[in-house]
This record gives sequence, structure tokens and C-alpha cells, in this order.
Amino acid sequence: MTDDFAADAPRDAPLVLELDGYEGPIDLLLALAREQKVDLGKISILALADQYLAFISGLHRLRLEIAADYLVMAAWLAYLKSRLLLPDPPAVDDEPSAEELAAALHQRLQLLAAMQRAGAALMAGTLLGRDVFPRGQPEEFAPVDRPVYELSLFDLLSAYGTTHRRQHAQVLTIMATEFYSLDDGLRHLAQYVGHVPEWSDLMGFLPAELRDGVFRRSAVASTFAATLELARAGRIELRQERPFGPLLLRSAGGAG
Amino acid sequence: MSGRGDDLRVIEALLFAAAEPVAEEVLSLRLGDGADVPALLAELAAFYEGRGVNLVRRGGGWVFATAPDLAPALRQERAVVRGLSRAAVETLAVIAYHQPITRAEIEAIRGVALGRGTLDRLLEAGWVRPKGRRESPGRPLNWVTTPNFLTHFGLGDLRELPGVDELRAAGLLEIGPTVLTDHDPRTAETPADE
Amino acid sequence: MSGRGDDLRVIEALLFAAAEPVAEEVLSLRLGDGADVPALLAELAAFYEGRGVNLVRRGGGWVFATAPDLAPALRQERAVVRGLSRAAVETLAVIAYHQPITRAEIEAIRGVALGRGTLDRLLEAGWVRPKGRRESPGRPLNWVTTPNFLTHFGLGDLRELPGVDELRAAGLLEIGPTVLTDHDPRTAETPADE
Repeated sequence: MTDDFAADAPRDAPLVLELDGYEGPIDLLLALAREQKVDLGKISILALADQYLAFISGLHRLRLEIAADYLVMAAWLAYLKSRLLLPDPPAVDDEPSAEELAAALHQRLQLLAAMQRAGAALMAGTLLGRDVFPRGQPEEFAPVDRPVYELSLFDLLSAYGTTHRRQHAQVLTIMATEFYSLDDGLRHLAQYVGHVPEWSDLMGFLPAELRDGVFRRSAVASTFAATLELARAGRIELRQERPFGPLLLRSAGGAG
Repeated sequence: MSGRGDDLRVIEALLFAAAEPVAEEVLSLRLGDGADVPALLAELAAFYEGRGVNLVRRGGGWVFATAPDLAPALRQERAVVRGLSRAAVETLAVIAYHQPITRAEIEAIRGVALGRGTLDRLLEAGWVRPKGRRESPGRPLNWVTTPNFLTHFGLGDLRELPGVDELRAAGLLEIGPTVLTDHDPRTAETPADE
Repeated sequence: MSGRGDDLRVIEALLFAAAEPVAEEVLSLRLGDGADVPALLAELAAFYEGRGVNLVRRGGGWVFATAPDLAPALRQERAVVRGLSRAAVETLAVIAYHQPITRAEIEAIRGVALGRGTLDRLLEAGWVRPKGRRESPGRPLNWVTTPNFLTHFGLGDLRELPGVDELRAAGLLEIGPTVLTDHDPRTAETPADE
């Protein structure tokens, strides 16, 4: 292009404003096409290209960031014009013919024109807030909460299990555990201390009224522990002749 | 606006679109001197009487409002998921297994008094209902579960509730080891269960 | 709800109370199975025809709005709709008639890049929204119009777009390769869109 399109034109240059009125190069083309006053489908692309190029070159100064699209279109139209005027070169693959390019431009112009008409039709419709008005005082109905409980059958059955367990645990008294304590053993053995001169089997010193089971086992253990206590205190002596053999005891300083 | 009919339509539209009640003076200003606003309002109010929307006086002006008698139909229910307390779940289970059952019996089985809201919650959930009275002193209410209870828990009928044996087999009656004794009081106390 | 009269009153109240269109399905849900909602709506719409307030189908639902012919009498109190730029109106039309459409396609049809704020304005107005992505290189967003767009522009549904049938017959609702693949460098970036 020429110096006329200097990029440093003042922001509010009148010629810039000339382009500001258009929504892009197709819109400008459409505006020019309307000046031909013929059906868009029948418009002469050649004449339109001339109009466009004349319009663009008529602009003395142009801000480049606005004009770039317009200049690309101008270049393309100049190319199209040359293609339309000259006979088509031998067909090259993928290269549309001049007529196809012109038809495509027709299509684009018609499409944009249709959308512009549609936009105008939308704006001419019955617009809410301009032509009709909605209810000014919408009412809100406070929602009523309907509780929905989430509970699975498993939860329910587990709960019954808990209840059932608790119910039966009440009649299920845990019996006071009976056993023969170390104190019991000490008290019992104390009556014999000093009166056992000969080695005697520990089992002979167990309380007489022994029941079976836990009580007996605890009596054996506690009596044995009691003998250890008494031996430590130096009041009796203990002796075992072999592993797992009988435990023998006698008073301290006994005859043996 | 020419005729009375148009005036009526304008008042109707103005009141409909207004964000708050509109005073008669404002309507008069909008319609011009020719309009008999009080008469028009009376006509409009009469027209809307008995409809779903009424024209009513409120706050010194006129306003459209939905008919008060429709309030229950207009309110929208909103599902709110709630949890049930352990007490409520256990109570429901006891009712399910022992129905018909009185409140006192529920308390005896659970070993604890029923809290105030427990039965109410279950009633509200639609899972239990009172059904008749026990012919015993004080004639206490009998409680039973509802068809809704069966539906919620996917049961065809009450016989589909697992029995005690099945609960035990599923480990729901298990009780942990307790004391070191030679004889297990569990077996001694509940011989019938085995 | 007992009779048909009550149903009619409830629909009237529900629609009157709402500022936005209510879908028929919502009304059916509110009224229960017994109600013939389409018939009730037709009856109500006929009843309000010619009054100051009309019942109209908008944006896929039904809504009461003031009669269009009363606009001059009502407008003075209302701020006139904020003016839309030509770019915004055209962009809105392109989206409405060609949806779902990508930004690149909008630009190809209009032959110019979208200004920064244009889509934002339409989005802010609640008239367009992105809906999914195109399965093509760069996976660009698809843009569509909203029910609110229909309501605002007085349309029952998209079939009521002005002249849509004629445009379709003329082949102007298809974005052909001729639009997308000519010289325009922007369109060159999305060759696979069609």
C-alpha cells in the first residue's frame, strides 16, 4: 500500500472514523453492494471489487491496527479481479476457479446480510423490559421441608442387635470371680510356721475345703507364692529335689 | 388511552408490573384526569375475586397477590435428608420386632426411658403408627409399623424381617469375650436361643 | 386440589407469582397426575387474551407479561433497555441461528474478529452460554442461546426465530466450507470445524 496508510495517524482522524462505521471488511463490502441496488445474489463481483478498492484508496490515512483486515480484503479483491478478467490458467489442483471464488463471496455476503436482518428482526420483536413487562413483585413460596430419613435395613437390624444384646446383658450377671488370693495363702500358712520341723509336701498345706477348677488352681498358685514370701522373710525353708517334683517346706532352722 | 376498557387494561398492567403497591394517586396521574380510578380499581378487584390471584389493598396502595386459600397448594415441599438418632433407630427396631408394643414395653426392652421426640420422629418419618389400645391398666397405645416402613426397607411383609437366629448368624448379636470363668453365663442364661 | 377450577386457580397463582417462565412439566409436577395442564393453560391463555396482562409461551415455558400494545403507557417508568452495539446484535443473531457455533465460526460469518467484550456482554445478559466443546483441533467451545434469550426476545422456542424457515430454505443456516476456507487467516486456524 502507500504512504497514505501511515500507521501513526492521530487517534481521532476523521478518515479512521470512516472505517469505524463498519463491522469489518465483509460488512463494508455489503454496504457497497447495497449501493448497487440489485439482488445480492446477482451482484457484479467485479464492480463490487472496484468499488471496494476505490473506497479503500480514497482513505487518506488509516490506522493500521484497524485497517489490517480491510487491507487483506483489498488485496484479495484485487487478486480476484485479476482472476476474473484474465482467462483461467490451466487447472491446478485444489485451486478454486475464479467463478467459484466469486460464488463464495456471494454466499458470504448473503449470509452476513441474512444475519444482519435477523438481528434487526430480533430487536424489532416483543422485548421483555421494553415492550412487555414481567411481574414486578414475584412471590416466593417458602418451601416446606419434608424430612427424608436415610436408614438402611442393615442399620435397623444392627440396632435391633444392639438392643437385643443389651436386653440380655441385663440378666447376664458377670459372676464375681472366686479365687484364692496371696493374702489367703499367707494367712493360711501362718498357722503352720514354726510347727513344721520336717520337710513336708506343700500340697499338704492347701486349705481343706478345696473345690475344683479355677479356685483350686489359684489356691495352689497363691500358697506357693506365700511360701516364697515366707522364705524371703527367713521364716521357712523351701526345697525341690527335681524339676516338677513335689515342693517341700519346713520351719526355718528345722531339724533336717 | 382512550376508553374505559383501555384504562382498565393499563391499570391491570401497571399493577402487575409494579415492584410495590401502587397508590391510587399515582394511578390517577398515569391515567390522566378523565379516569375514575377508584371505580376502575373496584371493577378490577371484583373481576379477580375468586380467581387464583386477587387485587388487594396493601400498604396504602393496590397490589396483586396470590389467593390466600391457595397457600398450601403453592408451597413447595423440599426434601431434607435427616439422620435418625441411635435411640430412634433402636426404638424402630424394637417396634418392628415386637409389635404391637406399648411405650412402656419399648422402654422395658431398651432399658431406658423414651426421649420426648423419639416416637414423634418415627411417626413423622411415616414408619410407625399407633394402632388401638392395650386392654390393660391405663389402656396404653399399641405401636405398630406402617406399610411405608416395609416399602422403605424393601420388605414384602413383616415375616421377611430376619429372625434372631439369622441375626446371630450374621454376627449382629455377637458379644465380645468377657470374663475368665469355667462356665459361660451366656449359654447358661439363654438356653432357649441355642 | 379438588376440582378443575381449583387446578386452574393454582396454575394462575403459580404463574402470576413467578417472574420467569414456568415449564409445563413443572406445573404438572405441582398439580399432580390428574390435571390436564395443556388444556388448563390454553383455557387460561384464552381468558387473559385482550386483557392488560397476557399469558404467553416464552423460552420453553409459560409466563404472564403485560400486553405489548400497552408498552407506551407503561414504558415511562421503566429504563429503556440498554442499547446493544451492532456487533453484539449481529453476534447474538449469528449464535441464535447457527447454534451450536464456535467463536471462529462466528468470526468467519461476520468477517471480523470478535471484540473483547462482545461475547462477555451477551454472556452477562444471560442470553448465550458455552455448551460443550467441538471435537476438532483446539477443542473450541460451542456457544448456544439460553431460555432467557427466548424469553427476553419474546420467543416461545428456537423455531420461532424470525425468518428461520426462509433462511434454512435458502441454505443460509449452513456454514459451508466457502465461508470457512477462503482467504481469511483466522479461519485457516480451524479448518477441521466442518
